Amino acid sequence: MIWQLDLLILILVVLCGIGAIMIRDLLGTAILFGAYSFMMCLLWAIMGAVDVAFTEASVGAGVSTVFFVATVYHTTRRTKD
Amino acid sequence: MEPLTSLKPLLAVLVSLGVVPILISSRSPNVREAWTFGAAGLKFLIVLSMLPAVLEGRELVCTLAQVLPGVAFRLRVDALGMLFALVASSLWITTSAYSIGYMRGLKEHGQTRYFCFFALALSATIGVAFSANLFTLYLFYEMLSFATYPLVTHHQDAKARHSGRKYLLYIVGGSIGLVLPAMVLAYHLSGTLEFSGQGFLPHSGSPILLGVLLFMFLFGFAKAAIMPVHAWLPAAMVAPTPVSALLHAVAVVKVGVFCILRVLTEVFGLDLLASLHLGTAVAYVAAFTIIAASLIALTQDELKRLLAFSTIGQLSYIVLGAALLSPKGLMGGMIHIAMHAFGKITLFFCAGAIFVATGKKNLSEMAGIGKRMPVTMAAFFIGALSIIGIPPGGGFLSKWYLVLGALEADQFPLLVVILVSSLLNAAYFMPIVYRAFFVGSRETTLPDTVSEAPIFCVAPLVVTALISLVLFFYPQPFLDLAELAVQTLIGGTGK
Amino acid sequence: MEEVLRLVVERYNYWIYITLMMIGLYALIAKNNLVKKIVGMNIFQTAVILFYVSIGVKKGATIPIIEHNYDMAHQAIRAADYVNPLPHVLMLTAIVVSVATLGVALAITIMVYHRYLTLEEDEILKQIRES
Amino acid sequence: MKNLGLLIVVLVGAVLIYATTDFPPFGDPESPASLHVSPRYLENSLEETAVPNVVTSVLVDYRGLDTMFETTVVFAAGVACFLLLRVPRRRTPAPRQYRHRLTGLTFRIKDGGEISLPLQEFEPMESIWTPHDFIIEKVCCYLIPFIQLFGLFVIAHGHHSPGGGFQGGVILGASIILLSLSHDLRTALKRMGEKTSALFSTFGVLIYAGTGALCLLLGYNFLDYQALDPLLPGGPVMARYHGILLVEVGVGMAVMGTMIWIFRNLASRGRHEEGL
Amino acid sequence: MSQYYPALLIAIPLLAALFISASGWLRPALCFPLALTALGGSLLVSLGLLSNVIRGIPDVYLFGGWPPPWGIYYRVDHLSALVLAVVSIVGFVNLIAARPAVEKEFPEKAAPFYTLYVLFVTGLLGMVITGDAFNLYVLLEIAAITGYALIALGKGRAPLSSLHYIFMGTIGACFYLLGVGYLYIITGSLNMEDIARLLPPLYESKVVTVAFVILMVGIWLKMGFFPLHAWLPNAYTHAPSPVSSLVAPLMTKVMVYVMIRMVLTVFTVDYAFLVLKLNDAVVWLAVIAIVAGSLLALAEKDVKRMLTFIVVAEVGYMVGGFWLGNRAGFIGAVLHLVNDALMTLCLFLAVGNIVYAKGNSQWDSLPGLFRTMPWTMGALVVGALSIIGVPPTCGFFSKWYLLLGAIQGGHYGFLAALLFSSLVSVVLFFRIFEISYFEPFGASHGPDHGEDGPAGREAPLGMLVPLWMTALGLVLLGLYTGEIVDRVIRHAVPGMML
Repeated sequence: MIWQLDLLILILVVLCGIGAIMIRDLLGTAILFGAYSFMMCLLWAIMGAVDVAFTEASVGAGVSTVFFVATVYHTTRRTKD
Repeated sequence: MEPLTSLKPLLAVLVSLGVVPILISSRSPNVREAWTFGAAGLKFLIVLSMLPAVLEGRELVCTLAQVLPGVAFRLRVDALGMLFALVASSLWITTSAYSIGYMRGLKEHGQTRYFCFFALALSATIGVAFSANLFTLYLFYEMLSFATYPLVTHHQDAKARHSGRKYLLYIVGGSIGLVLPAMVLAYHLSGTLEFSGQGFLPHSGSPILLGVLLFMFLFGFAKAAIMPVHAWLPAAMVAPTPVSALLHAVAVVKVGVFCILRVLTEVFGLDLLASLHLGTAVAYVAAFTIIAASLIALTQDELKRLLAFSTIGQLSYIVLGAALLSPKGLMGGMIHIAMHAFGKITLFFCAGAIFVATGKKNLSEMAGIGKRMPVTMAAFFIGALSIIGIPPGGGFLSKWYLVLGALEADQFPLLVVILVSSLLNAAYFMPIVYRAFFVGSRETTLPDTVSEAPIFCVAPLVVTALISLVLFFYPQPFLDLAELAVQTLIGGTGK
Repeated sequence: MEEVLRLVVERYNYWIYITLMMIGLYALIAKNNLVKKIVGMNIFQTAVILFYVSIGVKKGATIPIIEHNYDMAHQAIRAADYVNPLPHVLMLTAIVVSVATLGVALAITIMVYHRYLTLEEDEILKQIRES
Repeated sequence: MKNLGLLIVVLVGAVLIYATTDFPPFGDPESPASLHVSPRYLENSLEETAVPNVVTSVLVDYRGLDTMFETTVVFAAGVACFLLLRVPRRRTPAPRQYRHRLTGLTFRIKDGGEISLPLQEFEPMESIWTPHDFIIEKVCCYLIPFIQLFGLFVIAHGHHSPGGGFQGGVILGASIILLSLSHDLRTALKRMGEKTSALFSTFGVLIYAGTGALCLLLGYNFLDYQALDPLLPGGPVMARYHGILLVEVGVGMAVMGTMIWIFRNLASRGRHEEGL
Repeated sequence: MSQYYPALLIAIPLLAALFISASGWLRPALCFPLALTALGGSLLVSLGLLSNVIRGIPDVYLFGGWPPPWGIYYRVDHLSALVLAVVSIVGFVNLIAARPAVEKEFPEKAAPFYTLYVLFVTGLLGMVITGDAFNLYVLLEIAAITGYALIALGKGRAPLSSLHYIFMGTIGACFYLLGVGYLYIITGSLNMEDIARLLPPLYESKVVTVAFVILMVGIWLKMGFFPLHAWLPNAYTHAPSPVSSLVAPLMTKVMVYVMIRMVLTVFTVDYAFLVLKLNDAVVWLAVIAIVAGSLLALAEKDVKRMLTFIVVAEVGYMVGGFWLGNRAGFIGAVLHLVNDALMTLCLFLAVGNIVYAKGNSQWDSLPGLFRTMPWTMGALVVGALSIIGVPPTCGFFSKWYLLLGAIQGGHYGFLAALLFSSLVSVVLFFRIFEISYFEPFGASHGPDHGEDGPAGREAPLGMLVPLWMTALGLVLLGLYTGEIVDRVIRHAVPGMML
C-alpha cells in the first residue's frame, strides 16, 4: 500500500463528500455522489478489499447514481442548500 | 380450625355472570329482569349456605391462581366477610325489585346496560367481601370502581359527565395513586399480602413509614369517603336513585369502609396500631369527619345530598369503631355496616319513590307529603330512627357498642363525638319527618294527584324498613358474626 | 509530540472515517433538502463501511484469494499473508442493505414530492401546518 | 437545526475519536480482529469448500445466512418500491405520441389504440421528447451483450476471482438499465417485462432459500451444502463448491431482477409507460 | 423434529413471503391464505420452542453446520422463546384483522403488502432468536425496510413520516453496526457469547465503553426512547391501521429485547451495572421518557396519535425497569414487554376498527361510538384498563413488578413516574370514553336517548374476532402471570440480580 496515494484518495473522498452535500444542484449532487463512491471504491481496492470495491463500483458508483438521477428526473433539481 | 376448600365463594362471585343472559335477552325486558332476580336470589342463597360453616368458626377458601410469589388470587370467607356479604346480597334482591319499579316508572334508556353493570358491581362487592388478601381485595375494588362508573353517569348528560369525572378522580386517583404504591410497599416490607388476624406487616418497620402507609390506605380507599376525600359522594348523586342506594348503602361506600377495616385489623393488626398510637390518630380523623359531615348535612335542601352527607358521617362511625382498637368498638363498627345499610337504603328508596311519584328532589317542596305517601314516609321515619340510633331502630345497637367501645378505650372525647353527632343526626332527620306529617294542607305545594309510587318501588322500601326494625329485636346472626370476627382478631393477641 | 504524531499516523484512517461519518450525519440532521439528506445518509453508511474495511487491513498482506495451484501438501496457508476477509463479507452485506434503503428512500421521496411539489423540508412542513 | 446538528455531530465525533486512541494500530497484523476468528477462514477455506476466494466462501457458506437475508433485503426493497410507486394500469390508456422519422411530424393517439401506420417509419415518442442520439444508441446496442457476458462471468467465476452473485447481478441489471437509458423505457420493457423482472427477483431468492431448505430436507442443517452430496458430483467438499455456485446464481438472478424492477418504478414513477 | 425448529421458524415465513410474491403475479387469490399459513406455522413453531425451553431442552442451531464463532448460530433461551411467542402471536392475530382493511384500502396491492408483512415478522423473529451480532443487524434492516414501506403506504403525511423514520432508523442501525464494529475490532468476534467470553479483560478499554454507548444510542433510536423518539408518533399515526397495529406493538418491544440481550449476553450485567454504573442515569432518562410521553399524549386530539405517545411512555417503563438492575425490575421489564405488546395490539386494533368504520380516529368521529360499535369499544376499554394497570388485566402485574423493583432499588423517582403515568392514562382514556359515551348529548331521561346520534356500523367480524381474542388474552395473561414468571422469566434473570 502506497500511503501517499492512500492519503490523496482519502482527501479526495472527503472533498467529494463535502461537495455532494454542499452543491446547490441535485443533479450535481448525484454525480458528485457517484464520484465519491468511485473514490471510495479505489480506496477499498487499495486496502485489499477487492470484493467490496467491486461491489461499490457497481452499486455505489453505478446503480445508486442512476437511482438518484431517476429521482431527480421525477422531482426537481432545485435545492436551497 | 382447618379452613375448608370450597368453590362456593367463587360461585357467589360468579353468579353475577347472569349479565350474559341479561345482555342476550335485552330485547325482552321481562325475561331480562327475571334473570336479574334469578341471579340475585341465587347469590343470596349461596351466601346463606355458607353461613352455618362460618358460624362454626370455619373458613372457606378457594384459590384460583398464584399470580405473584406469595400472592394468590384467593377467596376466603370469614366472619367479617360473611357479615358484609349477607348484607350486600340480601339488599341486591330488594334493590333489583326497586330498580325495576324505578326504571320502568321513569322509562329510562339503556336499561339493559344498567342491569348488567348493576350485576357486575354486586359481583365485585361480594368479591371484596370474600377476598383473602390485599391483592384480591384491590382487584375487586377496582372492578367495582369501573363497573359503577356507567351507573353513576347513567343519564349521559353534561352533569353526569361532570360527576363521573369527579367520581373517577377521587376513586381511581386514590386507588392507583395511593393504594397501589402502599400495597407494593407493604409487599416489599413483608413479602406477602395475605390477611391474617394479627396483621402481616412486620413490627420492626420504621414508625414513620408505617404511619405514612396507614394514611395512604386510609385516604386511598376513597370509597370510604373520609374527609377530605369525600367530595365525590355528593356529586355522584346525579345517578338514578337505585344506584345511589347501591352506592351508599350496599356496595361502594361499604366496600370502602370494609377495606379500611381489613387494613386496620388484618394488615396492620391491632397490636401494631396500638403500639404506634396510630389507632387514635385514625379515630380523630374519623371523628372530625363525623361532626363535619353532620353539620354540612344540616344545611342541605336536596334530599339526596342530605342523605349523602349523612352517609359520610355514618361511614366514619365504622372507621371510628375499628380505630378504637377495643373489642366492643370493633363489634360496633362491624354491626354498623349492617345496620346502616338497611337504614340508609330505606331512606334512599324513599327519596327515589318520592321522585318517581312527584318529581321532587328538594326538601322544601315536600311539606305535607306524609299524607299523600303515608307508607313511604313511615318507612322513612323508621330508617331515620335507625340512623339516629333510637330504639327500636337497628342502629341503636351499633351505637351502643360504639359507646361501650369508646368507654373501653378510655377515649372520652370520642364518646362525646358519638353522642353529639347522634343529636345532629336527629336534628337533620326529624324536621323532615315533622314537615311531612304535621304541616297543614295549606302549606303543601304538592298537587292533589300525587299518591304512592308503583308497587315495585314501595314494596322494597317497606321490606328494608321492616328489616331495620327486626334487626333491633333479633340481631343474632350479625352479632354472632361480629363477635366471631372480633374473637379471631383479639384472640391472637392473647387478651 | 512524537507520541501524538504516532497516534495520528497510525490511526488517520479511522479519523478520516469519523470525518466522513460526521459529514453524513450533519447532512442528515441539518440539511433541508430531502435528497441531500439521503445523500448524507449514504455517506454515513459508506463511512461505517470504510471503518470496517479498515479493520481488515493487515500490513504486508495480499487480497484474500488463495493463490491458484496452492500446494497444500507442502506448506500450510499462513493467515498473516492475506487480508482479513471477514469485514469484507460483512460490508458486502452492508452495501447491499444501503442500496436497498436508498431505493426505498428515493421511492418515498418521489411520493413526497408529488404530494407537496417540493423537496425542501421546511416548505413541506409549512404546507402541512397551513392545511 | 443547523446549530443543533453541528453540536450533535461534534459530540458524536468527539466520542468516536476518543475511542480510537485505544484501537489497535491501523493495519496491525497482530490485532484481535486478525487473530481470532478470521484465520480459520483463510486457512481452511480451500480445504473445506474448495473455494480459493475466501470472501466468497465466507459470504455464501460460513456466513451464508447473512447473505440469504441480504438477498432478502434487496428483494424486500424491490417489493417496497413496487408497493409504493406502482400505479395500477388505468382503464383508459394515456395518449401516445408517434413521430414520423423523416418529416418530424408527430401524431397523438388519444384512446391508446394501435396504429396501422407503417411502423418502421414512425417511432414512439415520449411527452418530453429528446432526439435519440444515434451513436449512443448503437454503441450501447453493441456494448450490452458484452456487459451481460461479463456479468455472467462474474457470477460464475466468483469462486476464483473477485465478484460473485451480487456483483454479477448488478452488472446484468445495469445492462438492462443501460438499454432503457439509451433507448427508452418501452424498448427495455419489451425485452424484459415487469412480471419477468419481478419473478426473477422472487425466484432468485427462492433458489437461495430453497437450497437451504433442501439441505434441511436431506437431513442436514439449513444451508449446509454438504447435504447436496448425493445430488452433485465430486464428494462433500465439491458439494459445497457447487452449492455455493447454485446459490450465487440465485443471488445474481434476484439482484438483477430487483435492480431493474426498482429502476423502472423510480424512473417512470410506477407508470411503466415512459421515463428516464 | 424439534431440533429443526429454529431453522423452520425463519424458513417458513421467508419461503412463504417468496411464494406470496410469486402468487401475486400468477394467482393473486392465494396471497392471504399463504400468509396465514406461514405465520400460523411460525406461531406453532415458536410455541414448540417455548415448550421445549420450559422442558429444559436446549436449542442451539448451527446454520450451515459451522460451529460458532465461525458460523452463525441461533440460540433459544427462556427470554428469547418468550419474545418469539409474543412476536408470532401478534403477527398472526393482526394478520387476520388486516384483511378487511387491506381489501378496502388497497386491494390491488395485496400481494406486495402481505409479502412485506410476512418479511417484517420474519425479520423480527430472526432478531430475537439470533446469536450473532451482525446477523442481528441484517435482520434489523429487513424489519426496518419492510416497516418503512408499509408505513409509507398510509394516507396524507405518511410518506414524509416514513422518510423521517428512514433517516432516524438508518442512523440507529448504523450506530448499532458501528458498535458491533467496535466490539469486533477489540475482540475479533461477532458471536455474542464469544464476545462476552473475550470482553472481561478489556473492560477498562475505552473502545468497549464507546461501543456500549453507541450500541445503546442506536438501539434507543430504533425503539423511540424519549429524547430520540421524534420519528415515532408521526410514523405510527399516519401508517395504515393494519400496519400501525403490527409495527407499534412489535418494533419497540423487539428493540427493548435487543437492548436486554446486548446487556445480558454481550456485555454482561456485571459490566453494565458494576463497571459503567450507568443505572441511575438511564433510569432517570426513563423517568423523563415516561413523564414526557404521558404529557405529550395529553395534548393530542387523535386517538391513534395519543396511543403512539403512550407507546413512547411504555418504552420508558421497560427501559427503566430493566436498568433498575434488580430482580423485580428485570421481571417487570420482561413481563411488560410481553404484556405491552398485547396491550398495544389490542388498542391499535380497536382504533383500526374505528378508522375502518369512520375514516379516521379524530375526536370528532368518536361521539356515539359506544352505541354504534359496542364490541370495538368494549375491547378498547379492556385494553385501556390494562394500560392503566387494573387487575386482573396483565398490565397490572407488570406494573406491580416495576413498582416493586423501584421500591427495592430505592428509586422513588421511577415509582412516582409510573404512578403519574398510570393516572395520566386514566385521564387519557376516560376522555375518549366520555366523548364516545356521553356525546352527542340528548335528553337525559326517556327511552330514546342518543338515538339521533351519528349513524355508524360495527366493524366486520373478521376484525372483531382478533380484537376480542386479544382483549381476552389480556385477562388470561394477567391470570397466568404467576405461571409465566415462574416457568419462563425467572430462569432468564441473570445471576447478579438474584
